[in-house]
Formats: sequence, C-alpha cells, structure tokens
Amino acid sequence: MLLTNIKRIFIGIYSILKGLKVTFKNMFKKSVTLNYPIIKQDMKERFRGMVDLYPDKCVICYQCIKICPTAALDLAHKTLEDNKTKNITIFTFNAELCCFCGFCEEICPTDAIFLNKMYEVSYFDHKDLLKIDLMSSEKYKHVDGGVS
Amino acid sequence: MQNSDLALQIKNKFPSIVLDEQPNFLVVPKTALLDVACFLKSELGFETCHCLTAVDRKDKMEVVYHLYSFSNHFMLTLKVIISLDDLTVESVSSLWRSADWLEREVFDLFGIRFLNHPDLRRIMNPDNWTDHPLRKDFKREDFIPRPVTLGLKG
Amino acid sequence: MISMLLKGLAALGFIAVSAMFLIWLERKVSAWIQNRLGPMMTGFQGTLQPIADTIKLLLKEDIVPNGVDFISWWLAPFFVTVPVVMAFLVIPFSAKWIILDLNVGALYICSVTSLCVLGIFMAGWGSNNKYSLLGGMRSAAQIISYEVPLLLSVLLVVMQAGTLSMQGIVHAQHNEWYIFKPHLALAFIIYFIAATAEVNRVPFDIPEAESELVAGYHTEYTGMKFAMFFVAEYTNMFIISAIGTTLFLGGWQGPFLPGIVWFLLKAYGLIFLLMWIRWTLPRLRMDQMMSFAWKVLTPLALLNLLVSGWFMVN
Amino acid sequence: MGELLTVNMGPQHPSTHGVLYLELTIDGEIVVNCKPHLGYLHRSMEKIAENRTYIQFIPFTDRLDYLASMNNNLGFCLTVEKLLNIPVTPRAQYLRVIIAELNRVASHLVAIGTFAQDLGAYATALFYTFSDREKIVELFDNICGSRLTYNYMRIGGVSGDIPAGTEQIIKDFIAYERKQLKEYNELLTYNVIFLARSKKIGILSKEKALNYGVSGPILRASGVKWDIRKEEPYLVYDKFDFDVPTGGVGDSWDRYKIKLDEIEQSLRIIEQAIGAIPEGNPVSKVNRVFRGTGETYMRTENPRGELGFYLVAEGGFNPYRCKIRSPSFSNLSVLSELIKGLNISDAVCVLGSLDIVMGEIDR
Repeated sequence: MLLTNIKRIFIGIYSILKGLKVTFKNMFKKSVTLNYPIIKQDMKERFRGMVDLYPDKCVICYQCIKICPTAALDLAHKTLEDNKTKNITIFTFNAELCCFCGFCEEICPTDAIFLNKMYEVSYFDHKDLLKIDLMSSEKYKHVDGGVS
Repeated sequence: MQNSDLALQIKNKFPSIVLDEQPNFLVVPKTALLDVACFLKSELGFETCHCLTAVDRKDKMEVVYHLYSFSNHFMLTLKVIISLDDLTVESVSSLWRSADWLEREVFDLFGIRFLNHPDLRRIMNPDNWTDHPLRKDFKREDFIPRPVTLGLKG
Repeated sequence: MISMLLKGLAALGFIAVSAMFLIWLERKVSAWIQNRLGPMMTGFQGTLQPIADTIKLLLKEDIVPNGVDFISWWLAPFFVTVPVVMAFLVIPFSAKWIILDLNVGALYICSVTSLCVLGIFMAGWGSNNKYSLLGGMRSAAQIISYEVPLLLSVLLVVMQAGTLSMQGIVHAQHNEWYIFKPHLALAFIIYFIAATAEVNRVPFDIPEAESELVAGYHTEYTGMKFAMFFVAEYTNMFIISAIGTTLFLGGWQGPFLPGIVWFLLKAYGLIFLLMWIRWTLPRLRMDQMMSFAWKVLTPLALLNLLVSGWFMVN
Repeated sequence: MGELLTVNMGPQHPSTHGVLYLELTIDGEIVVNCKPHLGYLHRSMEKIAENRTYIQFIPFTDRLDYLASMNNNLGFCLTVEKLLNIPVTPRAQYLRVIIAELNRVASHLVAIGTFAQDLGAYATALFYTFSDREKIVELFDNICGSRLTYNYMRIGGVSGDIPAGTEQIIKDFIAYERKQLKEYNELLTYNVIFLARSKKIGILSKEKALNYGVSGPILRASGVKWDIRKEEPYLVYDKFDFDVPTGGVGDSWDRYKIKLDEIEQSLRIIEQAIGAIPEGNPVSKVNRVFRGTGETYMRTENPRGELGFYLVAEGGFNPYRCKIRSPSFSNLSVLSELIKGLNISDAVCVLGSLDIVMGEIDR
C-alpha cells in the first residue's frame, strides 16, 4: 500500500520532469512566428484576397453577379446608341458582404474579375468598405504595395 | 432490414393504424406516433433519434424523424403530417433525450408545439420573438431572402 | 535616519525595475517555450515593453464598478502592495546591502508576506463580482493552508542555523549551502512548492484561474489599480525567490563575483524555474490542492522537522 | 446546503469556446444546476440555404464548423451528389479523402490544445498544436487559397487539382506529426496533474451516450465502436485499412485520448491514400446548374461527430429545405447532465473535452 503510493508519487514526479524536458527542448527551437510588420509572409499563388478587376477585359456577362452567394457585387451597364458597345456604369464591390469564396474568379469567362493577394485591407471610414469602385485604378492605393 | 419489413411489423403490432408506406419513408398518423415510437425503440432496436426536423409544405407541415438502429445499420425516416390549424405533436423526448433540444429547435423555427415536452422554450431566437423563421411564409421588414444586385433588377 | 530613507527609496526603485524586468522576462520565456518571438518592437528584443505597458496603464480610465464595497475595493491594491515593499526590509542583497538586519528577520518576512492574503480577500469581497468573490475565497483558503508547510520548512533552516537573522542564516551557510544537506534539500522542495502556491503561480494559480474565473480577484480592477496587483504579484515572486536563495542557496555567497551578483543570479534562477514550470504544467483543482497541502506537504514537513530535529539534538 | 449562487458563465468567457452562455447555479464550488442558453451565433443557415442555389450554399457550410470546413463542404457536396445522382471521378474521391482526413487532424489538434488550455496549461500546448495545425493550414492555403473558410469541394469534384509537390509535403507532415504526438504524450497525456484533473471526471455511460444522440469521438470514448467511415463507408474509405479507437469509461481523459488516437489513424489513411491517387481530372466547374426532386439524408463523419444533411428538393434551383444535423448540438446537450455535482473547474474540463464549436451549434 505504502509502496504503491510511493511508486505513484515517483511516476508523477517523473511525468512532470518529462513535461519540463519537452518545454525546455522547445526553448531552443526556431520561432514559428514572424516579426510581423517587419517581415511579412508571401501569399500563396491561389490566395484569395480582395476582389479586383481588369476593367478592359470585362464583357459584362453578369455571371459573377449571378453566382455571388452574398450579393457583394454591383454591376450595371448602359448600351450606347449603336446598340453594340456596352459601357459599365457601375461596378462596385462590397467588402463587408463578401465572403471571399472565389466563385466570381472561377466563373469569369475572360478572367477579368479576380481575387488579388491583399490581406491588410483596412479603411479609415466604414463607408469606404461598402462601395469599392472596381473600375477605378486607385481602389487599393492606400494598401502597402496595393497596385493591381 | 427494409422499410417494408418495418411497416409490416408495425402493422402487425398495431392493426388499427393507417400507415402510409413510401419507398424512402413511413408516414405515421399523429395520434399513433408515441405508440409506434415506443415500439420502435423497445422492440426493433432504434436506440437513437438521430435527427428531428420539420418541413413546411405550405399546405401542411411534416415532422421528420430519423431514427437509427446500430445493430441493423438501418436509418428509418419516419414522418408525421400535421395540418396548419393544429400545429401540435406528441413529444418523443421521453424516449430519446436527443429529441429534447431538437424539438425545441423545431418549436423555435417552425412554431410546432410538442406536447408533454419537459422544457419547451425557444432555443436559438430571443424568448420575446413571435416569428418562426423557417416557415415559408416568414416575412419581416428586415429580412431579405437574397439581396438582388443593381444590375439584375433592370 | 537619512541613510535608512535612502535605502528605502532604493528598495522602491529596485521593486519597480525588478517587476518590469520580470514582466519582460515572463513574456520572453513564454515566447521561447512556445516557439514564438514575444515582444520585439519596443527597444532591443522588446525590453522597453513593460515601460510602454506602464504608460498605457497609467493613462487608462479608473473604472469604479457599480455596487462595490468602496472602502475595501479601494484599499485592496494597497494592502497587496505594502507588505511586498515591507518585506524588502530584511532581504540581504549582499554582506552590506541590507536595509535593516533584524534579529527576527525570518519571522518578520514570513509574517509580512502572508499579509497579502488580506488584500486579495478584500479585492474579492469588495468587487461585487461573483468571479472575484470565488477567487478571493479560493485564495484565502489556499494561502492559509500553504503557510503551514512553508513555515515548517523555514523553521528547519532556523533550527539548523540557530538564528532568525537573515544575515546570520547566510553566514551560517559559509561552508556548505543548506540545499546540499539532505534534510534541508527536502525542506527546500517543500518550501518551493508551498511558495509557488503562496504567489498563486501554476500549478496553484487557482485564485485567478483564467479558464474558470476569468481573472479571479482582480477581474474588476483597471488602470493603475490593476498595475499594483500586477507589480505585487511579480515582486512577491522575487521575494519568495530571494527568501529561498537566502535560506537554502547560500544567499549572496559565492566565488569570484561580488555578492549582489551572486544573489541576483540565484534569485532570478529560481524565478526562471517558476516561469518554466508555469508554462508547462496544467492547473490543479481546488480540493486536490487543499488535500495536497494538508495530506502530503504538511505531514512531510512535520516528519522532516521531527526526524532532523531529533538528529540535531543528539 | 448553503445559499445558492447563480453564476453567468458566458457569453463572454475565456473557456466557453465561443459565445455559449451557461447559467450555473452553484453551492460553494459545486455546480447544482446548469442551464445552457444558445443562439448567440444564430445565422439561420437553413433559411439561407433555401434562398441559395446548391453551389452557392457551399461557402456557407464553411461557417458551420469553422475548424473543419473541408469536412462540412464534403458533407454537403456528398448529399447533393446523392440527391441528384452526380458522378465523381476517382481522383476527386481520393483527393477528398486526403483533404478531409488532414482537416480532421487539424481539427483534433485544436481540440487537444484548447482542452489543455481549459485545464490551465497556459497556452503552451495550444501553441504547439497550433503550429502543427499551421502546417496543414498552409497546405490548404496552397491548395485552395484560403486559410479558414476553404470552399474547396464542388458538387461533382473539387475546385482545383492539388499543386505539384503536395504529396511530398503531406508525407513530410505525416512523419513530423508522428514525432509530435509522442511529445504531446510526454507533455500532457500522462502528466500526473493532467490525469488528476481529467480522469473520472464527467463520465458518460454508453446508454446515456446513445440516448442523447451523441456521436463521433465522444461516443467512441464511451466505448461504442462506431464510425461511419467504417460501418457505412462513403467515398473510398472502404479501401483503406484503419482502426476505430475506443475509450474505456467515457471520462474526460478518454475523450481527449481518443483524439490523439484518431489523429494516428487519420495519418494512416492519408498515408495509404497518398500512394494510391489515380490519374484523372478531379475538377468540377462552378457554373453548372443543378435541379432535381426528392429528399435524402446523408451523414458523414466529421471530426466532432456525425454531420447530417437532410435535403428536400422540389425541382427548383434551390433546395426546398436543408436541415443541418450538427454533431456539436447533440454533444452539447449532455453537458448539463454531466456537470451536475462537479466543481466549476471540472465543469470547464468537461466542456473542453466535449469539444464544441458554436458556429455549428447555433448555425
């Protein structure tokens, strides 16, 4: 009885020492985190960041609007007098609704709409997030290296 | 085990019950639900009420029970059809405790009252709500099924 | 008189610097153990982080929650901090660096440090928060229970040294540190475990158990009041390590280096051990911890005291 | 009995795993009564499903059990495939198995880490498990472009083939993870304090587990040898050789240990699957429109238990009704029974061992 108790105590102490050994070993391992604002991770090739657009590639087929599960995209166009050329009047993106699923990128027949590599997207005004004009070339200018 | 075997066994046990036998499910009259459920659990070995839900068919409501028998590897779909005038059904939570919260959920989202349920309160929505969101006729001013974007309107 | 005042001010300065260093060290040690970087942005390796934290805490709003028992709530941080400062009176940093070498030093330091529980209980009671109350109650039960084995193991050292003066105990270890004597090694282990419980460190951090009681007794404190609890906690850690160093590890004695360096090295070594344990082990449960104190540690300490006392007399 | 105290644990509390609100009545430190309140994360996913097409609902399934998004995707896609009889290429099936098992490993790693955190092992175990999980997440990031809400499975396949070199990364990960599991055993599993805290705490008996509809690791911890991957195989699980680990008594420690064992089994499955991926095209394009009639119920083995989708279709582009039977919902319903008469500390331990995800409970 006493002997088993002593044995239990020793097993307990041994298990604690083993745990301490594990943490001690890890003390000398290389850090898994990065010194973030100074060193940044490269985004993967298929990374889905903010929605972006090559305006001249768009053929106004409305596929992205139809597939978008959250209705985050707004598109409207008007047809010119010659009944052939169409012009985009509004193409905005609501970053608040977007769920970054990438369906629009997948479905686009001309690869006009795509998801870029930006992940540090913050705005000073909440309203700016709701209507990001995809036609503008300066939509992500405020982001570091935000040139599409 | 097959649906038809089960239907036969239930019919033998309760000759007075009108059982609607479909290829994928059995429809049990509302009045006989508790008896049939009791029989299924105690004699046919359906240990678990795996899922309990309801379907709003606009003109009627279906309460759907998925009962599972571990020994026979068989999932039984049991349905009870209730009319919209009388949205009540007998609770099976005394047989399967798992039905307790699932019934509360159905009560919350469909407004079907489960009789003799130990604690029938709303589970997801606030207690002071009066709506039942999963009904097909659910309407609220702030509820938009799926926002329509600008371009598709015209 | 003036020299005493200066010494006191020096002690206060040391407390502030030491607490800041310990906070930085804790964050760094936890980061190393968890393969992280820890604070990096303020100063070299984030050394100035505690200063930034202090500034932040100083500038924070001091929120008084509704329905607090104002006097006990307001006084509690002081009741926690003052005993900590008082304890520095008798800690011998080196042969000369001691504010006052009381002839009852060991007794004095043990009695003063156990005053902390009063402040903790006041904080728990006064906060008008159930988590705080539970934390305060747990803390009172814990600290009072672990006081017994702690004092018993200190008593053994006093018996061995034949004096209650802290300097006297250090001088008594001139030839051999007490930790190398078997019965005192056992006493050291008991002291260390009990002291860990005294300062509410893992695995005995039950009063402030984060995953159960949110933050225990200091849930409702903000700004500088919270900082006082924080400083008291870390300074307490230094004090128990200092006592352990003085009583068991030969105090400031050691070859080559000056006494103060040896003392700080030993004390911070013990603190590092505490941190290492904190970031490794899970927490005990309340009843397990109490039964450990009364059923294992106290009988062991008593037995140790009796047996080695018998050998000492003969 | 002294005066009873009501403690509101949550919705904001460090260890309720999200926004769960437990109304605890305590007598001193003993829990006399526990009343869970849910719904703080209720988004009415089922209503959303009724207003979206089958394809469009896939990203929403990511948000159910956000630690095992791939498994949720898989469950939904399998249900739709079963409902509408859509064929899947063998390569896609193998990829799905590998991805789903990897996500199971990732999910269990989080469960282990957070359980240790609940027992007061400050953050260290959590960080170790998270840095292991990070490797899987990086891999998924590589494969599908997202780190949490993967949206990878498609009806009839997957969204993209795995990039070149993924097999080697997975093989390296398997070797690495096996080493890490030993470390967890040393750090946590057989630690004396860990054992004292979790052994014989919150024992869930076999009968009670079945009656409460508990599933997954928690059911297996109670001694029921039951795994849908084994008993009613979907995908290509019947081609692999793996065991179904079971626990002894069904206490918190068993529920923890079974997760470690399952990680090992998942690694075995991945190892076998990675060597046998057939050639072919696994990709299914997104713009296919599905419609059909009928109703179906399909269960898959999620990390937390059996995820069931009950789909009713009436010919439209959208499902008519989509019931999500989430495993955590049933698993949580045992909680109030389990923690009656235990300490507050034990209540936290039991809650941690049940390993719930609120996104799935509230839907």
